[in-house]
Amino acid sequence: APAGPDPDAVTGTVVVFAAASLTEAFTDLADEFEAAHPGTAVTVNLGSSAALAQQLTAGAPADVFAAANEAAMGVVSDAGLVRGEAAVFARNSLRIAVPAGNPAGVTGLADFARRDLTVALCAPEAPCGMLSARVFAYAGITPAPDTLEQDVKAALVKVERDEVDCALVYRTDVLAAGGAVDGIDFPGADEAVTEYPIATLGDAPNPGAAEAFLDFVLSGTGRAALAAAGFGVG
Amino acid sequence: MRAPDRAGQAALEALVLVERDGFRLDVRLTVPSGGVLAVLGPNGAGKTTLLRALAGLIVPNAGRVRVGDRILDDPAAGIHLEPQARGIGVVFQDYLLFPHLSALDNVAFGPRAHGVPAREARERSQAWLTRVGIGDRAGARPAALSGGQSQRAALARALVLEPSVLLLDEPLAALDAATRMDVRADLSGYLREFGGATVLVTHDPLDALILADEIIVLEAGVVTQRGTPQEVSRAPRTDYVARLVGQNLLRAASLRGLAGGGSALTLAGGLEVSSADEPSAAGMLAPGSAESGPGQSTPAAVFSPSAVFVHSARPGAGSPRNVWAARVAGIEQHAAIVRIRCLTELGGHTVLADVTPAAMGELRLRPGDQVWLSVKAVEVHLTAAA
Amino acid sequence: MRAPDRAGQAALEALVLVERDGFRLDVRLTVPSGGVLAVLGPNGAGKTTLLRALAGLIVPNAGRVRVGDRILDDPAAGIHLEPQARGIGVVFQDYLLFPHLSALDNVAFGPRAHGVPAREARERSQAWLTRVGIGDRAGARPAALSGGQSQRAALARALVLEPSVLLLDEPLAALDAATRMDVRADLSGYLREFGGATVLVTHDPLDALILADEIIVLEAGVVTQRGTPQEVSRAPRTDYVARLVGQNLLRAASLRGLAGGGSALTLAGGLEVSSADEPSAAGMLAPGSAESGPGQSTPAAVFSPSAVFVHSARPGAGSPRNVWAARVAGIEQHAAIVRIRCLTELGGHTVLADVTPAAMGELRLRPGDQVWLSVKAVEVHLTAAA
Amino acid sequence: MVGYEVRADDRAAARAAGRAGDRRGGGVPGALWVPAVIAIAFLVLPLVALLAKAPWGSIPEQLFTPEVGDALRLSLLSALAATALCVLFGVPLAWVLVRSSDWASPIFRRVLRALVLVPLVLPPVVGGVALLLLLGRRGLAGQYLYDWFGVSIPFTTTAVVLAQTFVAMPFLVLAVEGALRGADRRYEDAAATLGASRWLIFRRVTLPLVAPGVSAGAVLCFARALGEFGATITFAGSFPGVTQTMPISAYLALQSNPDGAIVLSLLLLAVSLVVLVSLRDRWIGVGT
Amino acid sequence: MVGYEVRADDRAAARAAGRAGDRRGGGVPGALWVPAVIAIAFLVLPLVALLAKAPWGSIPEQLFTPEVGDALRLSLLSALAATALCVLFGVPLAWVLVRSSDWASPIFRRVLRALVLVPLVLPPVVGGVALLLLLGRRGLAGQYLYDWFGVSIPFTTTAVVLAQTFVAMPFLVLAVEGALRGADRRYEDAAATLGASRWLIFRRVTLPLVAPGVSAGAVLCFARALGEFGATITFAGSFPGVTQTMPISAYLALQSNPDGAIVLSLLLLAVSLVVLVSLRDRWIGVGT
Ligand SMILES: Nc1ncnc2c1ncn2[C@@H]1O[C@H](COP(=O)(O)OP(=O)(O)OP(=O)(O)O)[C@@H](O)[C@H]1O
Ligand SMILES: Nc1ncnc2c1ncn2[C@@H]1O[C@H](COP(=O)(O)OP(=O)(O)OP(=O)(O)O)[C@@H](O)[C@H]1O
Ligand code: MOO
Ligand SMILES: [Mg+2]
Ligand SMILES: [Mg+2]
Repeated sequence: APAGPDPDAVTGTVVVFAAASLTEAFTDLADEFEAAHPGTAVTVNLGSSAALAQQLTAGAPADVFAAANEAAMGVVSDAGLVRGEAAVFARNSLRIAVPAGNPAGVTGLADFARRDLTVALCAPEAPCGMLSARVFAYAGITPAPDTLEQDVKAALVKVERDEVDCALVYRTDVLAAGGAVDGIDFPGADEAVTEYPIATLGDAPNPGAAEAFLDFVLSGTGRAALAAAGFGVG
Repeated sequence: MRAPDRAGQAALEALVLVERDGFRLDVRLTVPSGGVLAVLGPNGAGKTTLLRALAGLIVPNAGRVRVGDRILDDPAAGIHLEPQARGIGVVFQDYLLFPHLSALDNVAFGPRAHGVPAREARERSQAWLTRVGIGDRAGARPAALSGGQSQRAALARALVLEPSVLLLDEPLAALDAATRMDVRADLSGYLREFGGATVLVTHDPLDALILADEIIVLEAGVVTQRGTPQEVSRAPRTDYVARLVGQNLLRAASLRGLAGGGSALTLAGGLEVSSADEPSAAGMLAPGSAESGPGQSTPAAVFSPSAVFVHSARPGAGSPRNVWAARVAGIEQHAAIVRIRCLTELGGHTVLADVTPAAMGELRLRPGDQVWLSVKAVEVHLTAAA
Repeated sequence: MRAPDRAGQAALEALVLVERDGFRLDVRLTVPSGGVLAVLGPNGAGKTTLLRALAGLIVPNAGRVRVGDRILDDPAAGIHLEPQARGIGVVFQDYLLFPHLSALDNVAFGPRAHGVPAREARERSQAWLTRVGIGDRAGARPAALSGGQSQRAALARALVLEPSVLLLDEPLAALDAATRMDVRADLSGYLREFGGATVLVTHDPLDALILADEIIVLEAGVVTQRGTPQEVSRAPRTDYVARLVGQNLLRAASLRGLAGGGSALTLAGGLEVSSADEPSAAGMLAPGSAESGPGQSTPAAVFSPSAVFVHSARPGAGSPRNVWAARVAGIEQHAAIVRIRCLTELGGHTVLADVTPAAMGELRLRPGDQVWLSVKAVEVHLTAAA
Repeated sequence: MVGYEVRADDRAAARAAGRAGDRRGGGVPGALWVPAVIAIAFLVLPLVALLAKAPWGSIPEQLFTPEVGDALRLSLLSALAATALCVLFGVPLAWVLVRSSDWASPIFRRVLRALVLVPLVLPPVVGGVALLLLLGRRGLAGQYLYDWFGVSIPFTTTAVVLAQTFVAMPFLVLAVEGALRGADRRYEDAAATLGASRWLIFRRVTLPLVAPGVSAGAVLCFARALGEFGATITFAGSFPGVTQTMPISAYLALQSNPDGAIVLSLLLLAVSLVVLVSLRDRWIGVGT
Repeated sequence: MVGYEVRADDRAAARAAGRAGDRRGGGVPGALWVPAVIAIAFLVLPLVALLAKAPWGSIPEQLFTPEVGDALRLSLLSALAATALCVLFGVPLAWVLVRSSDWASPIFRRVLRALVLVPLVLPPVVGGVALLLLLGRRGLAGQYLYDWFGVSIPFTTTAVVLAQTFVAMPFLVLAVEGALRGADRRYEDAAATLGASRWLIFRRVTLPLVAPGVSAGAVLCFARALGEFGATITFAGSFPGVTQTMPISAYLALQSNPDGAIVLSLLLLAVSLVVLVSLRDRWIGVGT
């Protein structure tokens, strides 16, 4: 059995389960945390939020869980695995992604209803799909998608390869894709925002370090790193 | 290494009943120590099935297999010894040398399986390979051995274990004619030295005649004849055996004694055959008797094709009491003789006649020609056919 | 479909050179229309390779194959006709009946491939199956056919196409002894009716003697002897042939004529053999000549084992001019005779002698015993051995 | 002297052998049962775990929806079509692979075979990307299809079938290759001497001889195509009724309704096992 | 009676001698080249597209990082370990499957074989879920492992190996099953009459006879294990150096750097092909 929590001793390994969309931000954060706390090592397990939640409920030994939506965090906290309350540490909102140069001349959300365009959306089961549905409801548009992707990245790949004329993805993804994808803002994007909750886990093998990592993410350094990746913070 | 007192304990006694898919095998056999029993029979008669049962590779439905005083199979008593525990050596029809092992390792397989240390097993195996004349091929894989060499290796593999019983399934069938003569002679030598009981399956009568002390003839799963090679070749009980040993066999519808001695047989179609034997000779079932009930025996005449004279015109009265009109059905040219296949006009019985090429030249026979056949009564023997 | 004027054009003439893996086949052969050439030879001599080359399944390295006036192979001229276009029928060693087709469909395969309508192909095939005696087994799959039936089906499959050349690879090897006799007789009948050229591969001399007009003996890829069956069996040129036809063959170191006629051979070790033949007989290479250069010929004595008399004491002076001291090396009991294998004291030459069982009973010989062998000079023939 | 004592366990072994008939020298040795049973357990227990966690109460409502019906139909049809394509193109490929030994260098064959294994090693998602790069609207070949004929393959059922064919093809090729290698070529020689053209020989002799291998390969293909997910969703996308196969449905359900995903997977499994077990006998021949 | 397999050296001899040599009645008929070439194109062109789009300039910096080295090492080691497990457990399973015909009903065998196919049909992600449900800390079996021995399998390299074993096992079993079915059982009979125990027969006779089948199955296993993604990421997670195999790295790279993902996949491919092509000859035997 693990030793009792000792808030002063921040050493050892911190196991962080993080949504795949946090890949770069958390890789940077982990390095900085290790630099700030010599003697610690952060291992990040990346995957889709739902899969991570599944792993945690199956008893995965983790210290911190950073999810891409409340639903996934809900699954874990409903299972009684979260220590204390989950805190929101980042926000993300949607943007229209078009292939570089916007060959189809997409201008706004209304183009998603055009039958002559090839349109990709996230599947309604995926977090970004739920968000998209809210956006379209708000705008009063019925989209005509050609494919319902399993996650944002799948949709983004198709934009990068110019297989679809437009897709609705997270702002952070547009940023990460660099020059391969152009982003187009649309009005009402801020009405549908997904919040990234983070929490330490009740079964955390290294509760002290877990707390320290969570604090670090919420700290100024953490927020700066997240903002650099395109997340909304604050 | 040679068991000092194997005599007596190696005798094989078996009654084997196997039934499957409508095929029924029912054989009783006994082989004394040092004896060689040949099992002769046409394709599909059950020869291999019999050997597999003796080797323990088939569990018989009923019967009893005994070697010396050990019971190997007794289905009624729930006894079945695994092949591993029987001490029976088998040389399979196509040798079944392990393709991934050298000749030496093939022979050493058995001793190794019996826990003999590797070094000793290899020495012993090398000695046996040398003994069967392929000591220099010890390192070769079976694929690199000729047919005759494979046969010898398989023999060595079986003999190195000094089994009390040796089963050989057509050991010569895959060899070419010249190799075959050599191997047959060698095999004859090994079997004479081998102290255990041997069962030799073959469908070549020559093998049986040269190698065996006793023959059983298996047809469609049952023994139709048993006896020494001489007995079987002299008094074939079935058409199969008669053809095999090159005798004429004519079954009679009736048999009666003649006043002046000898007997007369009447065949289907009214053909009359006279023999110098007394009628009682046909009742003597002793040596050539079959398993099948005595009710199935038919008196029959046996005579050699060389005892048949062929005439292109009806011969005048003379010593041969048998003179039959016949028609030539086929002519086979052999090296030293010509064999003529004739059909008698009465009853259409097949009679083979051997004549010299010189005689053939005079007769100028062609298929379909009319001929007369004569056989001296003293050349015609009576027997009990199945 | 029957070629109307096959006579003359069907003659097969071939010179085949195949080289591979250190094995070299070099054969010249000619078969007239209606003729049957038997190719006799030990395992691995190249018999199957020869047939495969004739059938077009192997491209020869050099040579020439002609059927009638069609050139089938001429590597020098870049000519090679595909097997499909050769009009050569093949009966393979293990038949190679298509396992997924009935006997009828196997036979009908060829006609169908030649564009004959299904109905007609089946009728023609049924007729051939009936002709070879298995009309009632038309619907059976090869697995359900016995060895003899398979052989007949394979024959029908080749013959239904009325080929101008028929190649048979050991057509009787897989049959049991009794079936074999029947099939051999039937085959002899078909071959007589068949108007084309036939090449028959076998390693059974009896097949060759009964079925063939001419024999070539193939050993290690080269022809060591050719001639009619009678010539080959009378004057074997190699030990292989001598063993096969059951003759003694003794090679001489020197040969000289005798004053009173006849000749004397001196063998290695000083053994002297007298023959009534004139020395010139050994030079006559005509009928039994081999391909190999004349320089390889050796004068030799040939005589039958039955011409050898065996004495347990030195015989007195008499007519046999050949009297040799020898030692018994082996004894084989055959049906009607006993074959004794002797080694002469001079030179250790092997001499086989056949005696009757009765004579054997008097001699009471055992291996190792000293004997004297006598052969009349008139029974000893001269020949040119390879 | 090698001894042949009657051992104590002889009788036990004898009784175990029991009924009459062929008994093979190579009966299953006890030592092999242990790993075999472990292997079976390892393959079966995860399935048991799935079944144990399945929400049996809500199954009817999960299953009897038009969406599930669509996905199931699409999965079965596309897997069958992919299997057919694999057979149609894979059998000739296997044949060339085996028979190229007659004229090609060993290197040629080794490289060819290695290339056949590519779809097996490539992570399916990457395989899908590769297909996009080739056949997509801006793909190496796809751009011409699109520019000249207005044909775009991604996001169509055709794309699903192609993705499944791509990942399943190696199974067919390798199974048929093995069968061809084991077949006795002398039957083909015999057919040639009977005047059959190469094509006729292939159809009427070679193909029937390797039929069991083709069937076994087709079964593997079908199973693999049915379970395909990564290449399909990447190359074909996922639209209900057009490109959303059962594995994609199940994966999507996993994000919002994990129990539903399990139910869908079990359905897929049940259907495919029924298909495989029932086809087997007629397909692969008796005794297989 | 003598088989006429065309052997490698035979062909060399034929070529040396000019055009002479065995020509088989079943040469490749022209009609078969068309589908064969299409099949090859279909398998190879996507790869060409990948290569064409690969960012060749940035490859060195993408590849020569410690993370890629770790992932590659982990992939190769875990795939090898999984292959070893498949052989260790799958060969006995195949054996029981084939030999059960001696005593078990045909139904038993058909069900057993169907179960062996399960991991093939199950979408890999669902397979991973099933493994979690079985071996997770709260899993059907895993809870006891954890409570009694403190052992937790998921998220360890062991879990990677198990996930790969689960998806790869069917390949080995089916390949070995085919080989066993084709092997001549009379060699086992011969060994039995020589006194060999069943276990000795298995080791020294049966196994050497089916070695080519085992090798072929092992190659398939290795390839499949190397490409495994869904079951691994679900059951084992993706910890760099511990559970993050190449396919997972490639998938994660796809999030931020799609070109990098392609490079990683090509590296995986190149390494595995080198392994397969170089092992092939010693492994599978000459002439295969
Ligand atoms: N495994 C088997 N299952 C069913 N029937 C069989 C089996 N093996 C052989 N038989 C049948 O049993 C009978 C006897 O076959 P067996 O092999 O013993 O004959 P044989 O005398 O050895 O023939 P051959 O001379 O051809 O070797 C045949 O009718 C054969 O079809
Ligand atoms: N495919 C092959 N590759 C290499 N060598 C071969 C091949 N087939 C046969 N040989 C060799 O060619 C020689 C002649 O073989 P072939 O089969 O023609 O002999 P055969 O006279 O038919 O023998 P058998 O009486 O055993 O049928 C043998 O030395 C054999 O080993
Ligand atoms: O994992 Mo997410 O679920 O990256 O969108
Ligand atoms: Mg047999
Ligand atoms: Mg041959």
